Amino acid sequence: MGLNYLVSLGHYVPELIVCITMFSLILIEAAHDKDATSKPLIGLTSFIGLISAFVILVLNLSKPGLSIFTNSIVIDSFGTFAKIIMVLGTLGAIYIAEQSSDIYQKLKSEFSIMAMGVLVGGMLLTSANNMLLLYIGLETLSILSYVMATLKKNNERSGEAGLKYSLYGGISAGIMLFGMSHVFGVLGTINFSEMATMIPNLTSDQMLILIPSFLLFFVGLGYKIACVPFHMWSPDVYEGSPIPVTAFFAIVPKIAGMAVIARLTMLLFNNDSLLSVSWIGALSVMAALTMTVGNISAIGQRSVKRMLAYSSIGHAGVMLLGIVVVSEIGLRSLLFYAFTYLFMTLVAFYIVSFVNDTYGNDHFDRFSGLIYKHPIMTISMIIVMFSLAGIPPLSGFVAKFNIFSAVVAKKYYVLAIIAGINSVISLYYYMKIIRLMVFKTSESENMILGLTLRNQLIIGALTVPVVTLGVFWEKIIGVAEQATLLIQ
Amino acid sequence: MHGSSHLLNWILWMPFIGVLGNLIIPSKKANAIRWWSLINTAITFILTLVLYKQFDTSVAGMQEAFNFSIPWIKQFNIFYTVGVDGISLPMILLTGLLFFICILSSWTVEKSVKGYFALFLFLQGSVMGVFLSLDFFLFYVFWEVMLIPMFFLIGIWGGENREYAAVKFFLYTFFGSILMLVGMVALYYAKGKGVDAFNILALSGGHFTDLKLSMFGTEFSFSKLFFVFMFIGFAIKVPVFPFHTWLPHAHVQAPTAVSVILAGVLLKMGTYGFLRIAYPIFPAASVHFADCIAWLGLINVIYGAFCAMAQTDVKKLVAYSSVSHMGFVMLGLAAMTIQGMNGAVLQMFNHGTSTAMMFLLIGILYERSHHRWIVRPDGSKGFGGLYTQLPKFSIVFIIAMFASMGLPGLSGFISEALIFLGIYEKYTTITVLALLGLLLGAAYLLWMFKRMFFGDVIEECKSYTDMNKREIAYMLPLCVAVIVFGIYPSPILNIMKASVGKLVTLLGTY
Amino acid sequence: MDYTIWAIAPIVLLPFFAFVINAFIVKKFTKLAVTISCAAILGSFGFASKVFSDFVFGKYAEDYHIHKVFNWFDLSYGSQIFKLDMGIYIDNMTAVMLFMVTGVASLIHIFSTYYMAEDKRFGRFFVYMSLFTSAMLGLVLSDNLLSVFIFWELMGFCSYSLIGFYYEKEGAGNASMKAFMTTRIGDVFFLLGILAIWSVVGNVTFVDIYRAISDGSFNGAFALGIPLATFAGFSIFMGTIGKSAQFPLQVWLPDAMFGPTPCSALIHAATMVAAGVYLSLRMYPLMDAGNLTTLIAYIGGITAFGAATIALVQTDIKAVLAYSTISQLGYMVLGVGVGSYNAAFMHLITHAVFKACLFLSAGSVIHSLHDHHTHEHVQDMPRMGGLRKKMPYTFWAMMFCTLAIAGVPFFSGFVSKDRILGDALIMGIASKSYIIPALLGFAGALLTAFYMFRMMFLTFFGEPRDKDLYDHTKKETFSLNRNFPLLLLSVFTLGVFFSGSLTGQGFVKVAGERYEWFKVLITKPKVEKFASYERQPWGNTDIKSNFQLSKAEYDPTYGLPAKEAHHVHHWHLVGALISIFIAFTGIFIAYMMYIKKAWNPGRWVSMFTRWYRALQNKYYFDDFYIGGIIKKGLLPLNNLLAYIDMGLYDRYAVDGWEKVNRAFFTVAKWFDNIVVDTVAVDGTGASVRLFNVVLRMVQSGKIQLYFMIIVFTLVGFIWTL
Amino acid sequence: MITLSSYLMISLALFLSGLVVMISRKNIIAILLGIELILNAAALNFVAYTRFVNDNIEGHIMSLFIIVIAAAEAAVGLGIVIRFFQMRESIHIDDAAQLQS
Repeated sequence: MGLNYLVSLGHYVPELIVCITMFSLILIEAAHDKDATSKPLIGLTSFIGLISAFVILVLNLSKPGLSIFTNSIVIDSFGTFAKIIMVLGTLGAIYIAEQSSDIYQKLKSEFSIMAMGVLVGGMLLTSANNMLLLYIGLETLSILSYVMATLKKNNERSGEAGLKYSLYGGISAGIMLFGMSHVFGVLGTINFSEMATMIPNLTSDQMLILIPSFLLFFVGLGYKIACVPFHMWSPDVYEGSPIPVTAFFAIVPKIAGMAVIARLTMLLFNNDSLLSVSWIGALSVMAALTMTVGNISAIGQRSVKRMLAYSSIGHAGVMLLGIVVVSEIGLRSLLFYAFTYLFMTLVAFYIVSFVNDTYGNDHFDRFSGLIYKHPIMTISMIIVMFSLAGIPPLSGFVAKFNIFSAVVAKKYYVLAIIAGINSVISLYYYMKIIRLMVFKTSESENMILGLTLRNQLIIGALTVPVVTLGVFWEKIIGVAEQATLLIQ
Repeated sequence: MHGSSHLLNWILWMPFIGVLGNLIIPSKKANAIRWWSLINTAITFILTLVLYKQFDTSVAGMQEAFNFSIPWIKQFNIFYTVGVDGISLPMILLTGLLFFICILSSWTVEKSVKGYFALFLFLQGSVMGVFLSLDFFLFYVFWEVMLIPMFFLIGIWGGENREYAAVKFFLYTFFGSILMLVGMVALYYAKGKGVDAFNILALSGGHFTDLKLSMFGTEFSFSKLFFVFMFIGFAIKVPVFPFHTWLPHAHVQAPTAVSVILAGVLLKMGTYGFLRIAYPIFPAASVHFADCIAWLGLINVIYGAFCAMAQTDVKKLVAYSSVSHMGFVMLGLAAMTIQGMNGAVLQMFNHGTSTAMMFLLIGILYERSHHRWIVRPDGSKGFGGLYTQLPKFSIVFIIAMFASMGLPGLSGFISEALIFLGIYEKYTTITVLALLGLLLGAAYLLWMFKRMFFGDVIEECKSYTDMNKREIAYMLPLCVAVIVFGIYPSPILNIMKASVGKLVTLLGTY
Repeated sequence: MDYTIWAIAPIVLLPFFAFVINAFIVKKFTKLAVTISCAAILGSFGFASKVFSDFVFGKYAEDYHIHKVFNWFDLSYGSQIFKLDMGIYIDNMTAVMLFMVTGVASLIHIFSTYYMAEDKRFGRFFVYMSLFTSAMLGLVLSDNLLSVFIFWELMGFCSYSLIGFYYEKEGAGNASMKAFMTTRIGDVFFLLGILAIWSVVGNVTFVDIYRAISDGSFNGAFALGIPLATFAGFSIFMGTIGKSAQFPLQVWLPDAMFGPTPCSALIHAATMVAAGVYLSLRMYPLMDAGNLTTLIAYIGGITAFGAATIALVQTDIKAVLAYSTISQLGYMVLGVGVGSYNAAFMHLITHAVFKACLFLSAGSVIHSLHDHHTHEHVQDMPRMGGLRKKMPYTFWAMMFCTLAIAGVPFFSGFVSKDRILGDALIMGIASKSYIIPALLGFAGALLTAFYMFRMMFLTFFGEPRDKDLYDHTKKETFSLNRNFPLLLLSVFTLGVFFSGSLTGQGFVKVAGERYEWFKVLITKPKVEKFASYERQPWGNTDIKSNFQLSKAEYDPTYGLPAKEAHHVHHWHLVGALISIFIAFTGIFIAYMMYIKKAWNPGRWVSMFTRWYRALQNKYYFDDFYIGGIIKKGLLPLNNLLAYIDMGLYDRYAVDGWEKVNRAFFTVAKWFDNIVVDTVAVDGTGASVRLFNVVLRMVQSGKIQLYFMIIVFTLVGFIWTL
Repeated sequence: MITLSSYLMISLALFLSGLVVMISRKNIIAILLGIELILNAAALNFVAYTRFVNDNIEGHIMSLFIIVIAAAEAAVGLGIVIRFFQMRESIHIDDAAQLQS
């Protein structure tokens, strides 16, 4: 049974810090409305808040897990690791937003505020142990995301993205709730740990209702991680949203969704009941589909951002494989994957953001001949692209290798091969950017705007983990290995 | 396993030191970059010779004296393990030699000198890594890393259609290696995740012969299934028909030195993979699929030769001839006899030298002519009377050509003869048909030679100058190698025979 | 006899080192290179003479031989043994061959210093010649088939280089390639034969093959369903067919005259083509065991006759000689086929001598005839005539050789050819299947006498037909390097050097039995003697033969019972008489046609127009091979395969997935525009929804479609439960 | 007699009509209403299950939260629709199809 509220709060510091940061940001923004002086202050505040959350999370990493708030929230190292990734992702996204001109200057503080909100939602989602908190977390995440998608005011595409996102989110949440209601009806509880004790011994009648219900339940989660066939919104939304928002979407909600699916799967479906088999079966089919559809769709794209959106769908499929195997290795691989994916995505979107700022769009052609203009940036981009495709010795490869090993350990060879072939397909479109950047000559003389030394350094610094994690990954995989779930 | 000698480490990392040096030298100082690269490859080559000197030919298998192993990733029991045996040493020597020569031949590269040489040395390091690794994971990493410099070298410094060729090469190989990756991980678990689960030597020896696995309700033999995976991975590199179509593109589009490396070293990585990984780890499956390998080898020989004969681009012709010649290696591998296997390894080495010569010569010619048509698309002659115009060049070309078609006294013959001796008893029909490849091999080369070198000097060729001192300097070692190993192959055969014999003995028990 | 390897190795090493040294110095020190080459071959000749005299005059033992081996490389590991030994093997046949090859090659070298002196690649010619000679000597000394093959191929390379010596000419390229490729067909078979033998014997030394034949290892061994002895024997005989230009691979030899004439002399006489016959003689026991003799006899007969017919219509002096070479080689092969082992080898030697002389003489003629308009040497017989007066030495040398080749008694050609024909006749009498080869042989002899004298008459007799050319030709004065080789060779066309009797069969003895050395020393290998043979290691010390030596004796009865011997004797006599008659008939016809001009050859031509045309086109072999097989078969096949490879396989099967993907997108777009926009918007019927399922992957941008997909997925999932 | 199944039937009907509304109506406001219907179906289920099967408070709490969050979502949704209307001067759903591949 959980701890009482005050004691619980002591274990809930990172979330609280983020909440406080968000409120402070609101206050600062309110106090300095339409005043440029707010910008550094806002940046500083978010930075401090996130870093302190990060530090506390890192410190918590080695602590034993426990459930708080009357067993409705679970604090364990798995969740903490996921939260670390999300915090870092938010930090990166906020930094990109600061630099990008895709978001109006006035709205940058709003971006930070809402990113904090989404982060809180994501953190809640990650550690939710009952359906209510899961729902609340998901909606916190979603509702703020809708707004973030429309952050580019007066832009039709941005508006449309928000509209689509909100409508799609609405229907998925509704379907999920409908599924939840039946789960609640059958099992009589909304608490996952309590459900876990019941699931191995269900009657067949109960099973008959529960299987569809959990499927309905999955819709809400599947939509969040954009897994096929609930991915339809994501390319449109990613394309319509401003680039920092897209980068943010590609990391935080996705990882939160992954974490919660992983938690649910490990908790509820780590047994041999028909329900678990159906869930795992459905999940593996979706994983395979997600990879394939994501990667194949990415090929034909003109916009790099949209390509990255599809590729993130593909990566979601690969990450799902880490869940499908329902094992410690799977979780470890998932976390490692997410961790490397964070850096790769940030660098990629960061660079795309600069290109977009300079040329007004991010079509592939805009990347031609960049190597001759901005070698450091281009080399970073090349490294990231190869890493995303999974070429050794880069971290993307190691991540994929981990997932592979988890899949092969379970003897799911077919899934492994599908993942492998997808890796080849993904290489094709990642290579397209590299080809343009390196083999082609530039169509214009314009240099990329805003690539100050500091930004180049940031890009370089973000690329360093992409390389080093590919060679010296022992430590990180060790940490990921330690990151276990409290209850399984 | 922790050996005391760092020689292999030096051989492996020296090229990467070269890369760092090249990155530090400012790109304006092109000559400094060239010289630095040359010195670097020279040191590497000398180190390989030192290795050859210290190598104990009586030992079968890995030479403990050179082994070096430290843990890399504890969770997976991945080690950084390097070692050398009689199968890898010829390849290491070849790599050392060819890269040195290629740096010399790349002296005339003017486009982004710094990037070119850095990538080139990077390529050397990764190729060395493939030949030296004893840890499967390490092997895989180097196997894949090698693609990156190749991709850029073909893509940036290549011919007109370079982009397509580079992409094709990359994707093709990547596809194959993904299958290999799956096999590698499966082996890791089949071996029980222990400290030796990625160690190629520990995996070798047929531990997985009786392992079964079931999928879709059917039982598969573990070793057969994953042998096929490995086979495809390596076959793409060799390249074995029907996975060969990347090769003509890549060869033709690549700059000279890269073609040389591609044909001379990289193709051998495929067959080396068979000898190092597929055969020792799955001996039973190898024996089971020997027929298949032999037939594919035969198709390679014949098909490559037929296609070569139809080419009007001389580089493409030589590229297809590589397909044909690697078919002989596959035949030797399929033989699984001591003659055949030794012949195959020797052929790997010899083809490395002779094809390297061919590509270097075509490169030399290309620098003068800027085209490679034997017959232009409009039907006119691309070259004519080169014998008269370029006498030195022609003589070297004759040596290379006849070595390539297996003239006795030059290196190709012994290996081909050994392969045939090895394969005849088991596959008489295949031998008879493969001999046809020998015939066709002479036909397309001589036909090409006739069209390009005989007759009157055509107007266009009159301005060509003969080989200069630098070009002679780098052709000379290869000429010597081709002739010396044609007459006296023992220096190479002696280092390999114990290791090859051990492998054959292993295969013989299945 | 105590032999160290230093008494033998120089025979092959001297020319080889000459080649190596000359290859480097030839550019700057042409004269020196030439000297080195000639000195080397003469030195080689010296060593060979020593061996020859030891064998011929010393021991007189038919079975004596020297066999020394050394290990080339050894791949053995554990229980698996693989060793490759190389070695030298000298028996009587080798000794004779060595003497002949070095001798003839020396003279050709000397002649070349005259013939090639003005050539701009004077030195390089000698580089190739040295290599060529050393390769041939290596072949002769080889103790096993693999090293025979090695030198065999090296000669192929040399002939390629020499035939393509005038590489400025387009034709030279064609001819050299043709020569190499045609012989390569045979070579590939030869290699196959080696492999087949290896699979049974585990080795390819001659002695081990003989042993295997004698102990029956070949019995019951099969390759591709054919008895292995037949398979291997045939494959090796294919090597002979290629190298010795037998039907149907004879096409390359006539073209080989694109090379300088001395090189033709070397190829046609002492080296290349001799190697093929030499090989089939060495492997005679195998071919016998494989029941191939009939086939061989047919091939020989057909070649001997067919080539002779083509020679009838040639107008180029070298072409006549080239076809005569093919024809004479046919006789040798016929000899092998009819078991006339000794005579076949003798014909190889005698032919080498007179054919070398003929080519050198022809070279002498051609070199003298210089067309001042085209600045080329003249080879066309219609432009010659009456040259007897201008070049008397050459004329007489050539006359002797022509008499020899035509089979006139007292000359070497008669001795050897007559024996072959005599044996063929006996075989024909004994077995019907040999009748045709025997008849072809006799018919060919008639034609030989005719066309050789036709050549002589057209060249040296009558009135000069090209007056201008004739007038510009200098009168021949005796010069050492031009005439000495010719005259020396022509002396050796006398039969007495080879046989003590006129006919070679023991009739009309002109000298004592001790002149029958050839017949005594050269006998069919007695394979049963090798049953217990052990090989000896390489070393500087001498190794005695492990056979009991007994001095060979001349046995006029051939070791046959008296009655059979009489029978043989009888038919030999008949054969000899027929041969003599035929030879003189041929000469007479030629005389009537070209000297007396009583019979008009033109009438004969018009009578047999079609045949004439066929002969002029060499029975359309070239057209069939090049125009038919290569141009219509091989090249289209190549192009087709190359097209399939890149045009179809690579484009569609390999690159195709990308196109499929693109096509998928196109279809999806079309689907979106047509089906969704026009149908789904108007009515949301169930059928449309069904279609929309197909659009799972279609990003139409229409949010409601996305909703539908969720619903359908769910329905689908639940349905599958 | 109102049983559990009556509630479940009604909620299923609500759910399905919500789905149909969302799929077939072209008016964005109507689609938002469809979402509300679905949410209400879920909320109704929770209450019914609590009432008839599980005698605890969790279901009621769930429904309350659903209502609250539905309100929040509707607010944001309408806000976005207004923004959309401002730009497009239409609330026809097919006008929101600019973003496509």
